[in-house]
This record gives sequence, C-alpha cells and structure tokens, in this order.
Amino acid sequence: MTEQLFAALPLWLVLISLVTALLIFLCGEARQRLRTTLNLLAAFLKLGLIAVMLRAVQGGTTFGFRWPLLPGLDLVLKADALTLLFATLSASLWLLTTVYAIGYMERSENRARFFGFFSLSVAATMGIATAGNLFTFFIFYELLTLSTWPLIVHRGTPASLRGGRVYLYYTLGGSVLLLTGLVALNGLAPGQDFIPRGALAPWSVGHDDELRVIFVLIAAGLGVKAALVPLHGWLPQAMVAPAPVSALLHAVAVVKAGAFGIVRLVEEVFGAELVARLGVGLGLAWVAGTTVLYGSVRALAQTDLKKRLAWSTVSQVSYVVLGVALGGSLALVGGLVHLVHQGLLKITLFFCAGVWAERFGIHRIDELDGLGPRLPWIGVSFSVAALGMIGLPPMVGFISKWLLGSGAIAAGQPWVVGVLVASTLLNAAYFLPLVHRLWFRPLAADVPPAVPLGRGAITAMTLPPVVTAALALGMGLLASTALSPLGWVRLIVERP
Amino acid sequence: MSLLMMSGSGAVYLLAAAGIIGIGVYGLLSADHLLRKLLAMNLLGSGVLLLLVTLASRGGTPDPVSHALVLTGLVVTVSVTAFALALLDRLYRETGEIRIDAASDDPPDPADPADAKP
Amino acid sequence: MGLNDIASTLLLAVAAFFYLAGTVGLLRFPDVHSRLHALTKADNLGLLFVCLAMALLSGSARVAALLAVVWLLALVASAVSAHLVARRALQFDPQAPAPAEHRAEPPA
Amino acid sequence: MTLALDALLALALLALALGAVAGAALFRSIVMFIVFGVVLALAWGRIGAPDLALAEAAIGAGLTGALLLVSYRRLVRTTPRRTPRSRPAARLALPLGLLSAALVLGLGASGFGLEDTTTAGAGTVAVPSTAGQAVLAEMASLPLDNPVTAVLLIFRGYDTLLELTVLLAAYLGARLALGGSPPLSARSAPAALPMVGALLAIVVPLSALVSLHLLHAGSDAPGGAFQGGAVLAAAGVLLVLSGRLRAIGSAPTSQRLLLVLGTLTFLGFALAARLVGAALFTLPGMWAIYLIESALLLSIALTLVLLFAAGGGLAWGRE
Amino acid sequence: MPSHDALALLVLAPLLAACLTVLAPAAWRWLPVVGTLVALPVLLAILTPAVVGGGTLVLALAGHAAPLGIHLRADGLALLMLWLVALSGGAAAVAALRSHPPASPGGGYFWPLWLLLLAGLNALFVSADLFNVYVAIELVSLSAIALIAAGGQADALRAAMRYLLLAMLASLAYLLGVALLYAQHGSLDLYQLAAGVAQAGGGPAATPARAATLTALSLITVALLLKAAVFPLHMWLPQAHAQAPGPVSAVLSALVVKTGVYLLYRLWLWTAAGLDTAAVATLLGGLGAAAVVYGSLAALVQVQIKRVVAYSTVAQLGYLMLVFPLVGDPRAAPGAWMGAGCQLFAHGLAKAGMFLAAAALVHGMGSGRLDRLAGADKSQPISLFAFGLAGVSLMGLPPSGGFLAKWLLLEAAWMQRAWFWMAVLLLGSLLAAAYVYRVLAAAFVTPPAAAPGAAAPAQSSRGRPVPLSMSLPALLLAMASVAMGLWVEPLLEMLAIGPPPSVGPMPALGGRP
Repeated sequence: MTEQLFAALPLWLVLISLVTALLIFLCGEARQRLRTTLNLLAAFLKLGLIAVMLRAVQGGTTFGFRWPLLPGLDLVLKADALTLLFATLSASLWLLTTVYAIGYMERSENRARFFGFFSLSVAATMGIATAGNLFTFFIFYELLTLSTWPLIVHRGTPASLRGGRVYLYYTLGGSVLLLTGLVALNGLAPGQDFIPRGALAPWSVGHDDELRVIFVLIAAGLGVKAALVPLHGWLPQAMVAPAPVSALLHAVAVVKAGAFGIVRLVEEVFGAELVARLGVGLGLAWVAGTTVLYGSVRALAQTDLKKRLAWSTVSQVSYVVLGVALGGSLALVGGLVHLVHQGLLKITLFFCAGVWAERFGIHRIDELDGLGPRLPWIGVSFSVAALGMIGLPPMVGFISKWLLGSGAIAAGQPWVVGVLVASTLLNAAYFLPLVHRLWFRPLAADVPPAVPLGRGAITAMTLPPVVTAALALGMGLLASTALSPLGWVRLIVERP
Repeated sequence: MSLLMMSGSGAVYLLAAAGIIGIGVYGLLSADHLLRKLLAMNLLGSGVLLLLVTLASRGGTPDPVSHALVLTGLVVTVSVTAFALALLDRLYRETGEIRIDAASDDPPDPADPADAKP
Repeated sequence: MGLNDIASTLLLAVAAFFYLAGTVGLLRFPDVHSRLHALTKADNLGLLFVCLAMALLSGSARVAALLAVVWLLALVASAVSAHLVARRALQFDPQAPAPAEHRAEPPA
Repeated sequence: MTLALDALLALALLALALGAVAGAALFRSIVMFIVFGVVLALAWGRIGAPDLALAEAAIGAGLTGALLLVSYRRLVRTTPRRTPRSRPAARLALPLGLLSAALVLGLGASGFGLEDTTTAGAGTVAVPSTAGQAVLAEMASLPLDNPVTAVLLIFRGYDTLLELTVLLAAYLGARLALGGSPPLSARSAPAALPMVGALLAIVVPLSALVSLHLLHAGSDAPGGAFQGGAVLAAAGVLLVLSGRLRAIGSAPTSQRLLLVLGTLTFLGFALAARLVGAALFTLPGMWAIYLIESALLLSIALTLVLLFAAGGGLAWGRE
Repeated sequence: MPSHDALALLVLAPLLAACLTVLAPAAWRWLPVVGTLVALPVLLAILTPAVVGGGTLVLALAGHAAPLGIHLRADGLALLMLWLVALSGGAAAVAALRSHPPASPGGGYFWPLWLLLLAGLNALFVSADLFNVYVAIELVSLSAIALIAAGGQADALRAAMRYLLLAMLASLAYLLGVALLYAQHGSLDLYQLAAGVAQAGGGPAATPARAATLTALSLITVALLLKAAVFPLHMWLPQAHAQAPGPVSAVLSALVVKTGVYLLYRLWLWTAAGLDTAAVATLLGGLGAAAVVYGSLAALVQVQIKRVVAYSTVAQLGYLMLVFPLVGDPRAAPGAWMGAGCQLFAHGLAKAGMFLAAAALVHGMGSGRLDRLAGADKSQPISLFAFGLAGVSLMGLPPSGGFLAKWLLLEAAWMQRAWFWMAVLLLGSLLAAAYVYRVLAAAFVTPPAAAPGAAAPAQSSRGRPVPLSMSLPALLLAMASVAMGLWVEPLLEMLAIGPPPSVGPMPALGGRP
C-alpha cells in the first residue's frame, strides 16, 4: 500500500495544485490571508515532494501511475529524470511567481479567480511534466490552454479579450492538429508510452510516409505553444496579461510545455534515430533556426518593453527545439539545459518589467532612462538577466549556446553556428541598450513618483527577481557540479 | 364474406384511405387557419387508421389486433387534438393569432430590451 | 319476392319521396324558418317510413321496438334542435338565412 | 351490389374530406368533418370492425367534432389582430398531397399483392403468422368472446394503460396551457327552455343506459369501455352545452379521483398480479375485466367532458 | 425484488406517482422530486447488475410472448438511456422545484406532467414493440409540449404550437410506417421484425414486399428525424428549447430529442440490420455532418444565451448521426459504438447542465441576452463555472465524456480512412469552442460600471443572487459530464451488453488491442 502511494507520487504532484485551485475557488474573494497561506503551503509541499523524487530517481527508482481510460488507452503519470528537470524548474519558479503575484495583485480585483486558475495552470504544467504517454500529455496540454485563458483575459478590457481570443484560436487550432496526429499514431501503434529512444521503430517499417505526416501534425500542434514561426502569432498578443501571468506563460508553463512536448516527441516517441531516418529532424531544425532569427529581428523593432521580451522569448525558446532537432547528445544537452536557463533569465526580466510597470506605470523602453539607481535591486537583476540572455560568459546563456554550437558541428550542421552567432549579436543589439538606458542615462524629468505600496508588497515583488537572477548567475558559475542543471541534463542524456 | 369480395371492397377502401391521406396532407400544407390545420391532421389520422385496418385484414378475416391499435389510435388522436385546441385557445388569447408558420423558426426581436426567460 | 318485400320496398319509396321533398325545401326555401319547416316535417316522416320498412324486413318484434325508440328519439332531437335554430335565427336579422357568424371564416 | 355500396361510401368519404379541407367557410368544413366521421363509421362497419364503427361515431365524429365546434365558437368571439405571413408551404400542398396519395396507394396495392398470393396459398412467400391470427387462435381459451377487448385488456393491456395516461396528459396539459385563465363558457343553448330540459331528461339517462350496455356488451359483442365512455361523455357535453354543468377552475377531490380511477385500477391489477405470483398485467378473471372497464369508462367520460368544457373541474348549476 | 419487476416499475412507478400527485397535489408535493431522485436510481441499481451480469433482459408482459403480447427489453443501450433519464431528470427536477413550486396552482399540473414525461421516456427506452413505442412517443411529446407552454409567454406558446403540429405529423408518418410493416410481416416486435425485414428487403428488387418494407422504414425514419430535430428538420427545436422553462429545456435537450436518435439506432442497427444499409448510413451521416456545421454556425450568431445552447443541441445531435456511417466497418464498429454511447451520455449530462446553468444566468442577470452577461463572473460564479465545464465536455476537450466520445469516433473514422467524417468531427469541436467562448467572453467583460477606478458597489449591483437549488444541479451535472471522462468503465460495461448485431464483441477496458 505505502509503496503504491509512493509510486503514485507523480499523481500527488498534480493533485496538490488541483486541490489548491479548488480550495481557492471555494474560499472566495475576501479571505486573502488564507489564500496566501494555501498558495505558499502547496508550493513548498510540492518542492518537498520533488526533492524526495529527485533523490529517489538519482538512486534509480522509477515512479509510475496508470489509470485505464478507454480500451487500450491509459492515463499514465511517471517521474523520470526529464520529468523532474521540468518539474523542478516549474515548481520552484511557481513558488517565486506566487510570491511575486501576491505583491503584484495586491490592489486588483478577482484575486480568487486569478489565483485559482493560476494554481490550475500549474497543475496542468505538473501533469505535462509527469505525463507518461502522449495521450496523457495531450490531456494536460489542453487543460493548460483552458486554465491560462482566464488569466490572459483577466483584466476584462477589450484589448485583453482580443488577446485571449487570438490565444484560443491558435492553441485550439494547434490542439486539433495534435489530436489528429495522436489518433493517427494510436491507430498505427496503439497505446505507446514514452520510452527512452522511442518505441516506434518496430511499427515504422513500410509506414514512413504515414509517420512523417504524423510527426508533422504533432510537431505543429506542439509548435503552436512553443511559438515556432509561423505559429507564434499569439505570443506577442498575450502580452496584455498581468506581469506574473506573462512570466508564467513565457518561462514556466505554456511556451515551455510546447518545447518540452517536442523533446518528448523526438526523444521518447519517435526516437532520435527514427526522426533522423525520416529526415523530419532537419526540417524541424530549419524551422527552429528561422524562428530564432525572426524572433530576434522582430524584438529589435519593438518599443514596448514587454513586447520586446515576448519576441525575445520566441527566439530563445527555439534554441531548445533546435537542440533537440539537431540530434546528437551535445546539442540535446544544450537544448535541454536551455530549457532551464531561459526560464530563469526570462522570468527575471518579466518580474522587473512588471515592477516598473506597477510602480512607475512605465511600459515603453525609452522611459527606462536612469531607472537603475532608482530601484537598484531590480535594476541589477534585470541587467544580470539581460547579459545572461546575450550569452556573455560565464553566464548560463553562454553555456547553452556553446553546447548548441558544438553539437551542431558534431551533427554536421555548421549553418547553425551562423544562426547562433547572428542571434547572439541581435540579442546584444536589443538588450544592451536597455542596460545602457538603465544605468548610464539621466533620469527623465517626467518620471511619475513611485506608487506607494505596502512593505510586504514591495518585498514580495523585489525578492523573486533577485533570487532568480542570483540563481542564474550561480548556475553559470557552478555549471560543472553534479546537481546543477547541466549535470542533471547530462544524467538524462547519458542514461542507459 | 368471400375472399374476392373482401379484397375487392378492401381495394375500394384502400383507394379511399390513400385519397384521404393525400387530401389530409394537402389540407395540412394549404390550410392557413390553425383550426383547419388540426382538422386536416385529424383527416390524415383517419386515413392512416383506415389503411392500417384495410391492410391488416388479410383474406377477409378482420384482424383484431389492428382493430385494437386503431381504437388506441383514435383515443390518442382525440387527446392530442383536445390539447392542441386548448393551446390554440391560449395562443389566440395571448397573441390574437390563429395561424402560425410551422416551417420557420422566428427568432425573438433582438432589440427586445427585457426578455428574461429563466 | 314475398309480400314483405313488396311492402317494404313501397314504404322505402315513400320515405325516399319525403326525404326528397325535405331536401328540396331545404335548398329552395328563402329563409331559415321555412327551411326548418320543410326539414322537420318531411324528414321525420321519411324516417318513420324507413323505420317501418326495416321493421317489416326484420320481422322481429324486438327490432321493431328498437326502431320505434330510434324514431321517437330522432323526433325529440329534431324538434328541440329546430326550435333552437329558430330562436337563434330570430335573434339575428329575420332575413338572414343563417346566423351571421357562420357565414364565413373569421376575418384574419 | 355490396361492392357498389362500398364504392359509394368511399366516394362519399373522399368528397367529404375534400369539402372539409377545401371549403371556403371554416364552420362548413367542420360540419363536413363531422359527417365524414359518421360515414367513416359506416365504412368501419363494412370492413368488419363494428367496434371501430362505434368508437368512430362516438369519438371520431361526435367528440372531435364537438371540440372543433366549441373552439370555433371561442375563436370567433373577436377578430384576430395579426395579418397572415406568406406561406411557401401552400404552393407545395397540392403536389405533395397527390404524391403521398399515390405513394400510399402503390404500397397498399403491393401489400395486397402479397396478401392475395399468400392467402391463395399459391405465393412463394410463407404466410407470416400475424399477431391477429395468434389472437384468434387464443380466443378459445379466454372467458370473453370479443377479440378486440381481449387484445385491449389481456394481450396489449400495457398499451391501453399508456393510452389512458396520454388522455390524462392531455387534460393536464390543457390545464397547464390555459394557465390560470378562467374556463370559457361553452354553453350555447339557453338553459331555461323547457324543451331543452325535456330533451336532456330523455337523452341523458338513455345515453347513460347505452354506455352501460356498451360496457357490458364489450366483453362478448362490439363495444367496450372506450365506446361507452364516449357515449357517456356525449351526455356530459350536452349538459355542459345546456348549462346544467359548468366548468370550474380546479377539480374537487372526488373528480380528481374519478380522473385517475381508470389508470389506478388498471395499475393496481397489473401490479397485484405479482403478489399472487403471476406475471405483470395478468388479470385474475372476468370480474377484474369488468371492474377495470367500468373504471376506465368513468375516467374516460369525465376526462373527455373536462377537455370539452376546458375546465379543471365540473360543478352543477349555471354560472 | 426481481430485476424484471424493476424493469416494469421503471415505467409503472412514475405513472403511479403521477396519479397520486393528480389526486392530492398538496399532500404528495414531495413525491415527484423524491421519486425522481430516489426511486429511479434504486430501481436502476437493481436492474443494472442483472443486465450487466446476465445479459439482455426481456420481459413478456402478461406472460404473452410477442407477437401476441408486448415485450419490455433492457440491453446496454436502454440501460444507459435509463440512467441518463434518472440523472438529468433528477437534477432538473431539483431546479424545477424553484421555478414551479408544487404548492402553486400551476405546479399542481406541472409535476404530474413531469412524471408522465419521465414515465413516457422510460417506457420508450425499454419498449420492444413498435406500436407501444408510438403510444410512448405520444405521451412524451404531449407532456413535453405542455411543459413548454407552461411558461405562458407568447413566444413559448408559438413554439409549443409549432412543435405540436410537427410532432403530430411525425407521429402519423410513424404510424403509417408501422401499419405497413405490420401488414407486411404480421408482427410489431422490433426484434422479431428483423428476420422478415431482412428477407423482404434482401429479396429481388421491386417485389411488392421489398417496396412496402423499405418505404415503411423510410417513413418511420423521416418521422424520427423530425422528432430528433436532425438538420434540416430541426426548425422547431431552437424556439421550443429556448422558450421553455429552464429545467424543461434541460430535459428536452438531454432526453426528449434523444428519443428520436435512440429509435433510429434501434431501427437501423437492429430491425433493419439484415439489409444493406450503406447508402442509408451515408445519408444519415451526411445529414449529421450538415447538422454539425449548420447548428454550430447558427449558435455563433445568436444573441440569446438559451438559443446558443439550443442550436448547440442541433449540432451535437449531428455527431450521433455520424455514428451510422462509422459503425459500417467491422473493425471500427466497436469503437464507433462506444463513441455513440459516450456521446449520448456525455451530451445528455453536459447539455442538461448547460441549460440549467443558462437558466440560472438568465435568472440572475435578469436578461437572456449575451451582452447583458457582463460581470456574471462576479455575481454568478457557480452558474458560469458550470456553463464552462459543460462547454468543455461539449467541445470535446479532455478530460471529459465529450472528449472520449470524440476520440472514439475519430479513431473509428481513421481506421476506415474516412477523412470527411474526421474533418467534420474536428471542425465541429472547433466551432463548439467558438460559441462556448462567446458566452464566457461576454461574461468576462468588465462591466462599464465597474471600469477601473469605479466604486466597488457599482458592480455588485449587477445581477441578483441565484438560489443554490438552481445553480448547484447545473454544476453537478457539468462536473459529472467531465468526470465521466476519467471513469467511463461502467458505461462501457453496459454498452458491451447486447450491442447491435453488426457490432462485434467490445474490447475490455485496460486490455491491449
């Protein structure tokens, strides 16, 4: 019994956030203290569980939970190393985002609804992390769509409703593609679980074209959330959401879910060899490369801070896809580790942007002049994250790019190095000016006075970015240690 | 009754039933006044019942089951008709209408400000 | 062809004559009252003769009695209904062949 | 000769139906419809369905006609306000009518084709043993001689039960549709007239007698609860028309009981069969059949009268 | 109590209850709701294990076997519908307690009719006799239409009258078909007829028997299509369902229109199983596809929330028609059949919940118009949440019953490479998402009164509180329709009992195909 419960830990991981969401919905708008306590409690509990699983998985234990839904179709939750990489990232970042949101949302309405769906979307993310087969993955992938929509339209303004509508059009369209691919796959090879190096090889004989179509369908379905060009249209629109939501969307939940799904698809459904043999990997790589460059170029053109960050996400997340698509362990390591790095850096940036927006009502880039000294902690964190994004050694960004580049060469795709270099230059071109404005420009005369906030709120909004920035820095410096993301990813890639 | 005679007169009543059904359908579609529509409906019903019995009485031996069915059908028809007339009465009182366009689905006036129908 | 049959046939012929007369009256007479006058008298007689013919044909007392009851009932019914129609007609314009509301379908 | 008579009846039916549908004046159409019912009753008799002849005369012609007439009276009280919409359906009326007639005719003919071959025994298609034949075969073992009643109460009693509930539903639905509005007066004859009184004094008891006779005869001869109930209802209709009875908003308990008496009795016997270990709906004997039929008769009569009077209940005396 | 009695009592008990409520509305005011909520589930709890364990249950009433007598018959499909009646009917009854209190004058007529409606539905689902089905149809239509008219507004009366005329016409067409079948084959039993129909229909072309049989079948089919409001015979549905009182709309959409579909399944998958029905299946499927597209598009342009829901019913019934072409392929048949069952059940629950939620929203916001819905997320959270959940099931998003249905149908379509049906299914779910989204978005709009900076009371004034007895049943039904997606095992067990002859044995849950 107990070992069954223990084996079902992934399920608990999902249930915690689910239950939290329901409790928050129930306890209503007024009971803020209770809500905060619940949020933090659940977040810590989840981190604890993940810690336990980390140890166990390192020790070689595997967790699994299976619940039959239809004949030959099960709901499977499991925890392997890859799961935990994503779970750890999202769980810890969720904790910080929650803290941040508590401060950020202090004066706004419908907090119960907000935090309820917030927890719900995190539950979906946990499900995506622990999904044991593509079908389960799809279930939570859709749940994520549903639970993030209310967050995006939270403000209820026409603009946010428009953003939400676009978001739904894209994601539901994507889910139709995904569903079709899934049905087809299930018709071809019924009831496949995620298995290292994929399990389709036995079925592939004589079905190459079918498999190509299926791969394209599923990849496209996932590419919508991963914001691959040309399926990226919703992401900039979704910027209307409150800052914590943007942070969640970009760093933890939605975009990452897409990228993570592509990892699972390539590595554990089709398997790298099959993908290479079908020749779909290269195509994916090209798409990712294009996205990297396109996103950077568009980011350069933005004058709105959050818009620029959004476009940079479009480009950065594709690094992950790129790494996976190239094949070969080096590139894969680079891609996977960027999953973590980009998350940390991007969430820091969004936190900071949110603080400026909330306290000074600043949204445009040219309003940033001289804000660094005004809120030093925020300014420093932002700068650190920006430099990390550019990939300045010894920042984390550098590690990912280096691994990707060498992996590309190893995979015989030198053009990728060109892409990387170009995008690095572009990153510098759109991030350095921000840092420059922050520190080396005189404070503009017409900057409004900071909106007065409670101490608690200020701390709640300042602490998270500082922590994430520090983490990013630390991971760069301690990259060689075993428990750093890099070490963990190595463990994943070099597993038997 | 000899088979020949029965099937002969049976044929006659079959003709009648077919004619009545046709007339009923015609009336149902052409009628404007709801009362007329109901009347045509009753004609149609009689035609169907007549057909039921005529067809079922094989070789002159009348078929008791079909008779029982028709008896049931008669009572059902009169019940439905009575209810329809009551409905018509109320409709007439509420709207002053005695005709309805059965083939179209007229949506309520969108400009209607207070149309709460819980 | 026995006596019975001949008698009943004659009776039926007479009945037919009366019915014809009544019908012609119904169709030809100018107003409600004269029409009623034609109908009630003639048709009741016609019915009487039909009943007689039937009674003769059946040749059983029971049937004859039943037929008598039938005729009497018809008599009463026609008397009352004729009376009612006459009253109703009086309430309207005496020239009117029938109560106005029955003249045509209600205007829409 | 007989064929000629049948043909005459058929022609009359068609002519009357056409008149009822195409007539200019609605009132005349309704009268035509009533006459149609009477002729149809004759036709039933000719086909060898006397039960149906009775039922048609009482229910089809009598009550339906009365219902149509009384609601006609109500509808012409004032003139409607709306002008009619144009109805495309009307253009299709004639072709569709002809089409359906032809269709049915063809099918019926084909049906007869089968019948003649089979009954002649020459047909290759084996004669299916119809439910009707099965019933006739069973009749010998039954206490009653009228196969129709046997089917209604013994073989397909379940249908009859549901049919009763349809009648009940019609009453309830009519009440619900009419809402709280007070029942309209259906009386047409000035009740004070001595002649009307005399007529009622003769007709009402007589029709009660007839209905009882039909009920009793039903087990062996044509007739039964439905015909009897309809005749009794006709008497009630007369009383309503003459203002002796009037409709009131809601029924007193006694009338409520009468309304559901038939259904309850039938249900009771259907269920009680299980208590004695028999199958559901098996009736213990003739007495049960008589009991059920009397209950049915009362319920049917009251329901029909109430439907006619458009009232929740009945009360003596004029409003 | 033997399961046979439970089977019969499922029909007789509501009848008895109806009689008692007519007899003394005040004394028995608790009977309708308690009866629906307790008696039906209890009876089903007795019946279900017997059927699941012992296979299809057949009860010859009065001990007379067909064709002499009438059979009651409970197989998996019937059981499923009976459960649906009990669940949706029960929840709707609770909601109706508020709108039509039994003590009120109207309630004295409303509740007996309610019980008669449920009795008629049960009778229809368990009947094996064509004519008995006719009587049941009449009972259902009559009581349903009366309940629509219970509203009493002009629109409701018009809708009821239109529905009544079409229903009468349909019943007569059905009766005509039955007359032909009886004259042809001498039996009224749905299942006994199968042999004769197969023999006659399979016979050489243009034999009279064949012509009569096929025409009879098509007459009955047209009648049932009208009852089931399948495009293009749906014209009566939107007004009727939108104008009826909320709980009545719920039962109409969840159960009453289903009777037509259910009988179509019985007719074509059982009675006419012996015929080559490929063409018919394609035709019905085509109608279904048209219904899916038309209904969804129409739902997209409605301004009344209840009309949106009504048109979504038109669309969802289309899915049930798609089953006909999909069960054709023997390999795909079991999946398609399971999909049909899931869709029947899931849509029943979800649509009932959605109508109840819509009624609660209309009651709470004081208007049925979408643009009056702004701010409902604050004043009517439960109803809106229920609406959203039901919507999830309707658009077939996981995890929900609707999703399982869509998945199974898609899989069946894929197996026979039926791209068209696949496309229709996917398009339908997208459109469903669109029209559900319209309602939710309308509710999420910040009401102008409560624009940023406005005082808090300005928005709290929008919408009045809705009694829990109206919103909670909606929520429970919606949650059930979603939860079904996670635990569909009992449903599949039922469906495996007595599937159509053309459908092979059902795969067991958890087993690998």
